[in-house]
Amino acid sequence: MKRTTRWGGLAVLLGAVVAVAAIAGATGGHAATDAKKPIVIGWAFDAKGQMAPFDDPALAAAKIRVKQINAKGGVTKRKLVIKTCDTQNNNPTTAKACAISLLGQGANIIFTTCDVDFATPVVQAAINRGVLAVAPCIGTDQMGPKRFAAKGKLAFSFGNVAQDEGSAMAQYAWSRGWKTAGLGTNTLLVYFKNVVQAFDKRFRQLGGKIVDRESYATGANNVNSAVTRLNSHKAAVYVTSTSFGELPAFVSGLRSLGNKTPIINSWAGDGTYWVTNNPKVTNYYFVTYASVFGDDPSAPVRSMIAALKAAGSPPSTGGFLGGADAIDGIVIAIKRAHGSTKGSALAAQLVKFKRVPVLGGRISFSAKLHTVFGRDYRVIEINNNKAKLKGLVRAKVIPKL
Amino acid sequence: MSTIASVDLQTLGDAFGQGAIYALMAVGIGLVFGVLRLVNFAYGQLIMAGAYTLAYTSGWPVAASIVSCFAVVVTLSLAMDRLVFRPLRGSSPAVMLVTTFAVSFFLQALALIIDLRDGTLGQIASSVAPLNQAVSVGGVDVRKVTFVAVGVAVGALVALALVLARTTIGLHTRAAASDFRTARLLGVRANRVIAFAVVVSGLLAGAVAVLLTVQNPFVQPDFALEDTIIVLVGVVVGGIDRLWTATLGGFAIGFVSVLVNAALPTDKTVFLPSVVYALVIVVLLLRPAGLFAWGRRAAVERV
Amino acid sequence: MSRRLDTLTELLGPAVIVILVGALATTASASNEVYFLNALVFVAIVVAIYVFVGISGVLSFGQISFVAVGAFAAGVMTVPVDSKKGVLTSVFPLLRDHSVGNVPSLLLAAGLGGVFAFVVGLPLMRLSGLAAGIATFAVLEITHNVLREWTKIGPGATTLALVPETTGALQATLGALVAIVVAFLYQRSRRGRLLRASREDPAVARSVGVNIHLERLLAFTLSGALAGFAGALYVHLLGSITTEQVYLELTFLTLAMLVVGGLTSLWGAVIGALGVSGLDSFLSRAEQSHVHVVLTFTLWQGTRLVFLAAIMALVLILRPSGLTGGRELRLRWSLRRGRG
Amino acid sequence: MPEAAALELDGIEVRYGSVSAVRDLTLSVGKGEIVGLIGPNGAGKSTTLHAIMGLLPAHRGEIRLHGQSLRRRSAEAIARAGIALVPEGRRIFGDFTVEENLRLGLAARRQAYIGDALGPAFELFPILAEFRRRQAGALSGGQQQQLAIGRALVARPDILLLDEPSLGLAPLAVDGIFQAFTEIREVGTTILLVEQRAQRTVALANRTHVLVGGELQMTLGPADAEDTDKIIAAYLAS
Repeated sequence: MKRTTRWGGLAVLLGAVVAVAAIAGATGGHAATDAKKPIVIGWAFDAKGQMAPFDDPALAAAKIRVKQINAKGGVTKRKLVIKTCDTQNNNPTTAKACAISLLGQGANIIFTTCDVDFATPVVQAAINRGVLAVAPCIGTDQMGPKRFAAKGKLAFSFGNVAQDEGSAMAQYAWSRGWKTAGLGTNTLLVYFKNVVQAFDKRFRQLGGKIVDRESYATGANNVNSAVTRLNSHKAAVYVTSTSFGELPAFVSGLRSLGNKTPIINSWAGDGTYWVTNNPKVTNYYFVTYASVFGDDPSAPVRSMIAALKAAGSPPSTGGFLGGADAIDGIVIAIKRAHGSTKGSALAAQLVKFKRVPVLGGRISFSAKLHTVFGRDYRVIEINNNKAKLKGLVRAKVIPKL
Repeated sequence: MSTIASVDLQTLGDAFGQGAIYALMAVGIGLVFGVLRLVNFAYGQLIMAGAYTLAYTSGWPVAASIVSCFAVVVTLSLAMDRLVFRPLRGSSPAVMLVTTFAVSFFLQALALIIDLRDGTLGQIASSVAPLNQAVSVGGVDVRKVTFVAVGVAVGALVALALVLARTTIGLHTRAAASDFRTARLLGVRANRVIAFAVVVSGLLAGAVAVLLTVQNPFVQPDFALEDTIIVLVGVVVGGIDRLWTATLGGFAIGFVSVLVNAALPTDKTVFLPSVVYALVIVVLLLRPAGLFAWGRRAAVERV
Repeated sequence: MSRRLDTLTELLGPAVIVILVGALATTASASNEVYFLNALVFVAIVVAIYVFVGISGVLSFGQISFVAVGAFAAGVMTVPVDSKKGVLTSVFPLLRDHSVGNVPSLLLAAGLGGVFAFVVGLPLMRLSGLAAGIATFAVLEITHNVLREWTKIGPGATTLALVPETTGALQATLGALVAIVVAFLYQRSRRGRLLRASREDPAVARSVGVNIHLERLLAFTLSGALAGFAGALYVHLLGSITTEQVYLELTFLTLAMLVVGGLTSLWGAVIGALGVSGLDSFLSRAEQSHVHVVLTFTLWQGTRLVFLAAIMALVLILRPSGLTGGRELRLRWSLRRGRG
Repeated sequence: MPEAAALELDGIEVRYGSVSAVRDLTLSVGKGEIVGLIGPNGAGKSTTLHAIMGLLPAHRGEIRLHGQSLRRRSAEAIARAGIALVPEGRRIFGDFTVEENLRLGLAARRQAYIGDALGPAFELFPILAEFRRRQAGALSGGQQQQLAIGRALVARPDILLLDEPSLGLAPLAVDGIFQAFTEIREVGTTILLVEQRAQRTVALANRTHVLVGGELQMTLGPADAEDTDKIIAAYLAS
């Protein structure tokens, strides 16, 4: 008995070593050089974790787009292939292993998750090897030189950049005749902060007045305090950029206090999965890529949504469009680079994008901004928990933050 | 001038509401600690399970939804005791604590899988949301939940105090919390006392689930995790050895957090955790046995 | 004779197993190598925690603060200067305009971790029990908050990217070995034995003149230095770091590793770190695709953490003293038990 | 003996790790008897009581209550089977009132009671009735001991185990306690008394066993009470 307990440690250890060793036996592919070989898109994403609601729809849309493009003969006679790897709730070790494994399988372009912090291990694995790294829906200017310096030339996102979004929100507010605004900043994410900062700057440029600036953070348990304080400052519109639990807490918090002032949110506030029945969500606006409520003005977008529904993954926010747009954008870049899939060649083309038409509309990049700007945002209003397209808005100015 | 005054009253209301909810959690944690000497880190996941139950039953009549919330939480609480706490009885405090970490992660990971089935993360529990509406008190809007939270907390604490003081099971529980070995020598049934503590702590978790979803109707796997950590801190700061000091500690940390948050300039609220935890350190250094543990020496060498 | 052999195995056991894992790492494919290196870095972190928590018997939730400080110090100071000017625009000029090499960054991290631990420990080491646990936890919260919000010393809430990925198989193995040797020398030293004695019986230790406060402070500082060093290894493995990666989850996971392995022995720390990392990697791979170990394993997507947590809980329920029983590795067993 | 003894210890051995604290101890306590157990410090007296209560497992041998083995029963089960221990150091709940302490004793009571459940304690120690609302911690040492004995008696146990009840008490209080033992016996309760006051114990008990180094050394009767030499010899026999 004593003997077994004493040797128990060793036995377990041996087991652990065997288990770890077993992992060692994996494959390593070789990069495709033949022009007729398919173009491999390595897609490292979060399939079942926190980011899954963003990553899964983008991948689903990309897959449909790839199928459509391949049906028309592919790109420069080469088919597109998507190889995926699950980063498992964006565990940094797994994410890095995923990226290396996908590159080992000959990936020409690496796609990554929709949050730049979670994406970093994957992005670095790609750009360190001269491979283009693309995110379908990162919304900050961080996916590019701003975060990754010189190597960041190879990093792009097809999400809308927060500055552009905040500016569009300000324009929309001004156009509605809302002259005073109260700001609630969720300090958790750079994206959240930048949207509100951009609104702040652009709104004042247009002649608006900011009556109150409050901040709160996901996880800090202080959204109620921010709501209470905003409520005591009368404004024509309240502005925030948030999702997660703070979104319903913010909106229903204000409404519960009897405050009926319009609230405007960024893409973070897209969807109706979060709406509360009591009090119902009213007079709430947000800007997004596409309306998933059946009334998007673009026919191709509507048919993409139909295709996604048919594929069993109906989108709950407009963010899926980033996945489809990214495929279109990449295809255009490859064509303009005469079939090259080299990171530097593609990046050189992407930074020249000026109102280039993709599935969701026209998009632009610049040498500084590797995240989309200039999109025609869909403004959606939720009233009595029903979402409806209200109009389109495009930012005229991108404020420098 | 009037704005400032009204903000202060509102803030005070928020502070009382937060403090009341944390006091309830503190009792739930303190009660189990009392009889088992186990710091249950997984307490938040009981609340999370209750909140998910409220979310998934939000189509039901409110009463049915709340009853099922309590049923799920109490069942889970008993299951936790049976499957985890009981085999661990007598283990070192560090082992018990770390095992409850594992239980907590297990339940969160499970919730993530269940939640994500519909492609979105988070579920809305809004059956009790009307409680979040405001009533005007002297020109100041105060949320109903503040009164309900304070009312439930005071009611639950008074009821518990009466049970502990007047009933046999209450007497036995107090004896077990003070000296379990002697209590057993006198014939006090350990399993019955522990079951009582576990059930009451589950009921409190159920009540907290209802109150927390009023303020934050969006339920995610990490629901109440942050709150649990803060309450655990508060409980130790107050004095975990006794139920009343633990409860006061829970109340105090909730109350103080809201006030500090309100006192900080907007652009400095991001440093709220630093301020609160610096206070925690100061209090612990000055009164290691607990802020409210008058006349007790710091002889608690348990973990 | 047998005692000398015991001393030898106490060091050689952990060392050999770490070298073994390091050797396996070099034979694995590039993507799997990451998992082995990660396990070795975790050995360094868990051994650092062991040096304080295991030997003193005082629970601390604060050791990851020192890992965080080490990781950010080593990270910020090794990003090339020309990159820093573009990405770390708001940091102090001193930090922005200078960079150091790999080895100096490891030493810097160890030094900073040690100094920080010393400063924090000076008042806090008077506490024990739950009060110590919560006070050290408060240190973790404050460290995280400051690192996250103060953009003059680092990237703040954004990721610190562009850190040279110098933790390969060699550096990871050597790093883990350094932690093990330091921990071994300390626990064999007079001071280490005094502290261990104070864990067994504080009153007796005090009565024979042991200054428990001083001994704990020493262990805390040493542990902080090792943790800072391990943090540097970690940032050089990942090539990037966020404040969230060196916060609550890492704290709970590494403490769980220590307890699962066996809280009170160096062997336990090493086995816990390798065992849990190994299991985690195994489950991770099994979720990605089939894994063959005698049988073929496949896991449903998203269930890795459910299994990992359940297995850890099960181990602790069945073997509360951990996989090693909290004892050092002994190859020759006499009939007398270790404890009287 | 035609009838099974109230309590029998049959060749028990109790160990702490590899050290045995009690070896091959056999003794029996008949119904209504007082049996004493004396011996120097560390002789294994308390250990014996703990083994009877199930706080320590008997490594070998058997402990029987009314002929029924107590093997593998928990302390709480043994308490409810009719054995009450007044532990060393009294172990009263200082924060509780006197009445609450006594009510705790009812936890082990087997049958329903009529009238004042705490009667057995109040009859024996009227002072407890007077102080019933006071904090137990505020009582004097002797009163606390009375409370501890009273608490054990309200369970109406068949057998009362007492672990050094006179320890640390003033002489007058000791007299009171010893007086109480006689009264307890008169109600028919069996007593196993572990004591340091050898002479008084020998005088009181039907039989007194001397335990030295974990082994039964000698058995004395009340007649030996005056024979100081004999008692001293028994103590030194290790």
